[in-house]
Amino acid sequence: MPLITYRKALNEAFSEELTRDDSVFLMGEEVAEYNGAYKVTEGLWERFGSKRVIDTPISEAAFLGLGVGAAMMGLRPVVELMFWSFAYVGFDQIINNAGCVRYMSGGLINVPMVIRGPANGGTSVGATHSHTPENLIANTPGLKVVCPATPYDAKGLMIASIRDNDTVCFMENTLLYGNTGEVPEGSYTIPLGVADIKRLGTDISFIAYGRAVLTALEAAEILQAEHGISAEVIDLRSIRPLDEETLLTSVAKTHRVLLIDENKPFCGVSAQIAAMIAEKAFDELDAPILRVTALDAPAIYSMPLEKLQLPTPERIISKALTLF
Amino acid sequence: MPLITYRKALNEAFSEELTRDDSVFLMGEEVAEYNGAYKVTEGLWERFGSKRVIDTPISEAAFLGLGVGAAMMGLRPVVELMFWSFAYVGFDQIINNAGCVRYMSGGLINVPMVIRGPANGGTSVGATHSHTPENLIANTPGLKVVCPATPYDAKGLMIASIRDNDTVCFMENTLLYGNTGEVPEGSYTIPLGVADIKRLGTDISFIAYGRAVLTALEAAEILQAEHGISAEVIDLRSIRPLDEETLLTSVAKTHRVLLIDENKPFCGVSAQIAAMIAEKAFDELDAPILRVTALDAPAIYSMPLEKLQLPTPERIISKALTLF
Amino acid sequence: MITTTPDSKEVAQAPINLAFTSEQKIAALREMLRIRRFEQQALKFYNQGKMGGFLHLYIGQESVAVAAASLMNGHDEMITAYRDHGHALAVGMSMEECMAELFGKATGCSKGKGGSMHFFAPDKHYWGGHGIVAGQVPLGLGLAFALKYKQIPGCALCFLGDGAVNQGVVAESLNLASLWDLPIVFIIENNGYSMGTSLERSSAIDNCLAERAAGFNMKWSVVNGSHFYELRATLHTSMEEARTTLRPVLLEIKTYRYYGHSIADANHKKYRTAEEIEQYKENHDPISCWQHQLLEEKILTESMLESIDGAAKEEAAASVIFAEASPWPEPESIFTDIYYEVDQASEAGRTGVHFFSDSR
Amino acid sequence: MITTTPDSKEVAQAPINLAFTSEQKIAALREMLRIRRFEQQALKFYNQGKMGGFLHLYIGQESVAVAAASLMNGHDEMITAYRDHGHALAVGMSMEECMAELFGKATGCSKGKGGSMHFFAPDKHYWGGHGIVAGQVPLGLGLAFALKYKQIPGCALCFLGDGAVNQGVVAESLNLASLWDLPIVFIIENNGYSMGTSLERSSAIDNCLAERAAGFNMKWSVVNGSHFYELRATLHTSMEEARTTLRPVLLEIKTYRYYGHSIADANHKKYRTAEEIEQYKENHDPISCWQHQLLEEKILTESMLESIDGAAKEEAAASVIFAEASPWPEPESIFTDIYYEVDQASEAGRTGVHFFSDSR
Ligand SMILES: Cc1ncc(C[n+]2csc(CCOP(=O)(O)OP(=O)(O)O)c2C)c(N)n1
Ligand SMILES: Cc1ncc(C[n+]2csc(CCOP(=O)(O)OP(=O)(O)O)c2C)c(N)n1
Ligand SMILES: [Mg+2]
Ligand SMILES: [Mg+2]
Repeated sequence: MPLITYRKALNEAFSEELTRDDSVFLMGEEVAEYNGAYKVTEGLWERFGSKRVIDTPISEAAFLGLGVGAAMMGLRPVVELMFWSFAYVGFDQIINNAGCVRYMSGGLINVPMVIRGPANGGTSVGATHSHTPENLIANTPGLKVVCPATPYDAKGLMIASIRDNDTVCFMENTLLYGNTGEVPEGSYTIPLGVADIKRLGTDISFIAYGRAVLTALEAAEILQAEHGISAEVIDLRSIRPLDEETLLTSVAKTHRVLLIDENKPFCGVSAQIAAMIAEKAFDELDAPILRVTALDAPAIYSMPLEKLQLPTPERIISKALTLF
Repeated sequence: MPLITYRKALNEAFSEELTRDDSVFLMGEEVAEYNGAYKVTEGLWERFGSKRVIDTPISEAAFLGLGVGAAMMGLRPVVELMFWSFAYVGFDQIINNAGCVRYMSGGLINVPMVIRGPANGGTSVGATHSHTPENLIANTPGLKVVCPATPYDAKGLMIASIRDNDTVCFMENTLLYGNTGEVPEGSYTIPLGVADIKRLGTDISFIAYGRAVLTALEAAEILQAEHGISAEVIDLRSIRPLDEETLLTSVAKTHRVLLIDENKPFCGVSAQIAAMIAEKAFDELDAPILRVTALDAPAIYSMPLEKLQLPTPERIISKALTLF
Repeated sequence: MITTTPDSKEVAQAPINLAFTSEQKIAALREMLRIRRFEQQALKFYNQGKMGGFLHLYIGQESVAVAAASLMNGHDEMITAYRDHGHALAVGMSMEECMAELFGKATGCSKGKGGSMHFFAPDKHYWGGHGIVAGQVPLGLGLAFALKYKQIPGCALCFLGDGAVNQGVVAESLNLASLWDLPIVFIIENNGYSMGTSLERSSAIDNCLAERAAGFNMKWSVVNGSHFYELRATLHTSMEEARTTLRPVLLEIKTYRYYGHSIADANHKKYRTAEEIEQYKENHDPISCWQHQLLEEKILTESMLESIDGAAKEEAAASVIFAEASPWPEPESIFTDIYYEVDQASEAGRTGVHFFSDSR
Repeated sequence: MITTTPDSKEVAQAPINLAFTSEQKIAALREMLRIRRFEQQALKFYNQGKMGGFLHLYIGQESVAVAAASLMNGHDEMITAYRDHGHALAVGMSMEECMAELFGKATGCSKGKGGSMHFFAPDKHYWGGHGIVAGQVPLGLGLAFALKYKQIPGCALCFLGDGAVNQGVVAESLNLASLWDLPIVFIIENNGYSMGTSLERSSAIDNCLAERAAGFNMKWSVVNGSHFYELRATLHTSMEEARTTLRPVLLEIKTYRYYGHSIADANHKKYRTAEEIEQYKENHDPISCWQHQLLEEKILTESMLESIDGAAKEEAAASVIFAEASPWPEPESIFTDIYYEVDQASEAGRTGVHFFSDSR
């Protein structure tokens, strides 16, 4: 299998789907002629033209709403937010229109749209540009949320998201765009709602998604080598729908859980998973449920300090050790 | 003590603070000449005039941002959202400007603003008008969130919020506006971050806030009368800051927890509290941590069905019974 | 305030009005009456506590939706805000499904899930019914975008209120529509108030709201909503412009609502005078004006009018009977119509957990 | 593109320019040079990897911030977007605190917490530095509101880019400013591009962006940013208008940026030609134009220029040394400057849990 970047994997997903289905189009700030602020859409405007790959003014609310309207009519918009942080100027369109119109119409309407872009801290772009709204969005029944960690997952989940008939909020990561991995050529899908066990283990379950999966894997290796503790690393891949079964199975095996995410802690995704486990697997637990999240402060600019804000292998390991 | 409504209690808080401090002003859609869509600001425009009580066009983003700017300059805006649901068109101003500007300026700025209005389901106004964003807002370090359940709490917390030097997002409830309770005349404050034990009990801790407190109290009475189970009912009052100590003390006493909120479940406030307890009071627990939340669907219009969506005493009791 | 001059002769002679057959003219009157009688019934039963939430009546504005619907070509798409009963009936939704929706019944157009603010009929090119002020405007843009994308020779009709114009997303949408040549007619129903706030207190304008379009290089005009011929002529020209040149247009229709903002609005005689309301009813009522016109044209007789109105009243009354007799939605339906894939029980819908509370 | 006609004689004779002393004129030149030299140093060390995130250079636009700052009366308040170094230096922030901020150091103006996009100096009436496009615009409205509320005889200067104009909140703010008579001057720095998108591709306009103000009953005008006298005269008139009549004004300043949108923008010679950039540098560079003017007026000599520029370069170089020598913020500082009450250790700050992660 070719070794390609996360960025390229997404790019392939778009070109597959643009080719396969005329109703798919890409839209967003600088996605076309500029090739995307992070080059995720590189070459697509040249190849598919201005009808299918569309640059927008800086009007997120309007073009997100446009996407919803076009999707109601049966098109399949893939709308880029240059950063998911900018979703907040169009939040109403996402929550109320994409999220509620199906229900309020008694099922007469569906909104087959993908809203995508990076959602991550860690790049010194400051508090307003480093939001991770997966928890805020996944709070809304009607919306789906996907956070891929690897190039392989990114491509397969993106194709599945574009083909999904509901709105999928797809959260990428600028720190992952350059990562490489093996990715099949051509089309394949990874179903939403299926977690992936990225590392088998027996002593503790690390539950993570997005970039935190890689941090968790790193921590797991060290834990094995230095402490002889075998951590299972589960990648949620999709936040909503959520693969609770895989999580519960792992907990039933390891009896110890550490949740790792780059979300802010208060009502973050790991809070939801912790609550779920405390309800559904309580009797399996041999220790408290612990979490390693982004430090609970706005994203700081200063480079060395921002590194401390996101989960690190060290923080994971020291937390994990308290459970034994 | 006079028996007054929750609505009137808030109204008194405003008139106390408008009188006490010239830098306080109220602003929002229909708050002045119309007396407020829910009459919470009744009489204030007449009494304090157009400089202090200000009607706005339907431009939430702009007048929320205006509030932030004015607060940076030392004024103390109390900005009404006719419904908290409408916050989503001004979400960026709340999260990025009110929430982050202090941090990004290295502490040169603070934003002493109150953003207030009702945030509740249960009145058949449909999915887009029934949001409860306390979890979404409290996710942001830099913002505070308050959800009073009683007239007494509403007044004391509102005065404290107006005097607070950070942005407080104050969430009321149209279903509570007409409720009455004893409220002292004149000025008093209830500190943010102090939960209130609304009912003492020994067998199980019910943790709730806002209207769910009243539902929990109802359920507790029935549980006592019909099942001889003594439930302690704790009202968080403020979501952020959070009084973890009172919660943990209660759990250490009862060893059983049921969380009740009208928030949507996925990453809702009760998820955060459950996660906190599963971490910090794990060894005190004799049973799984359970939650009773709004049903996980958009708010439905149909009157009898919407009643089923919010926590009911029946749902609370049947969940509670599974813990014994 | 709008002027009292009657619909001009000229405009009645516009080709689109000449092509308007007597039958169609009567049909337009019938639609307006149906809307009014429907809403009067709704009001009655709302006041009896049979409905929840808000009830925003369209009474006084009926000409606007009816004129627009009378011009839809089978490819055009319509979308509006929460004051949506008139548009719904005008595009052909039945009184029964609409009334049942108000009653929160399973037979309602949205199965009782949407209520008054959320009527939809995609099969009739009607996309709601939206409760967040101006939230529907970029959706309208999306309808126009899809028409152009699919090369369908229609336009989008996107209604909004005078208060809605001050939501930022409207300006964004005007810019996009003009920049991208989208076939859309934005229709401001300027009834003078947004809740209790008069236009002067909500909007800084030079002469009129519609003029803001000029800053976006977009055509605009202002129309008297009581003048049915004028309305139709201007709407027609604008819709044709949108359909054929793909250039958007912004129209401002001067109209008026007789009731409060919603029925819960107990203040509505405080922020405007009783005389103002009476004056409008007397001189500008769109139904009276159109009736008068048709009587003058001798297309309509008093007895025809009576029977049309009688039929509308009966239909409205029957819709209440239908609604009352209809069942409530099943509690299980709380969890349907959220995710398409779940509803279809497709593989995507069956994979992973989609809902995170107990099901009851 | 802007015209090449030089600053007119007339405008140089405007009272505000006649009152502009030779010293002040030289000071204005010095400010522009300081900004340019500061940013050239910043660029150099950004490229060496000493800074994180984005670096949006103001080079090419210096006249705008400097002209505006030269007119501030001690009561006026300024706010801008993320391209904020020029404004910061123009209002009197030191190169050291600004450079240290870019380096992410504790001695930075925001203690290393804000970075390039977030410079603030409330004591100098400077309210940032904001990263969300147009997010600062309603804050500017709030500054003007507070001035009026407190009856302070100043105005707010609210800067935004040409791309920012299409954010809805800008239209909302124009409406509010005009409706409520707020003393604010909105200043569009139209450098022709928002990232890689030219004005034509982002904005549907009739003649210019500023004209959109007309729809809000607001005065507007368009100014050539290379003409310092014209800039000052128009800004002065607008600011006086705002201060004395409380009427807002919208100005559009034609200007240009030499570098990419940010330094990460590797594309910036793709969406515009090298000739376009050169043409501007040759004929419109605001520093050259002003230098030329002052040389002609014989206020400036070549040797003075050399020494001013030399001093600016030295100051910039020294600021780098200061920044490099400064300490990183302490890890503990991650949790300060979030809540005022916590920072003060007030009773409110000590009550309840404010933070929900481990502290490290
Ligand atoms: C974003 C938002 N803000 C406020 C409201 C509350 N609200 C509903 S209708 C309305 C007035 C709208 O007036 P207008 O646009 O003139 O329409 P009309 O009611 O006159 O038809 C307001 C303030 C809302 N639904 N959404
Ligand atoms: C809401 C939002 N959308 C998009 C961006 C990304 N972005 C930052 S600057 C910019 C271009 C702005 O151009 P303009 O307003 O002309 O200002 P200039 O950069 O030319 O000074 C874009 C798209 C952002 N920061 N915020
Ligand atoms: Mg209106
Ligand atoms: Mg620009």
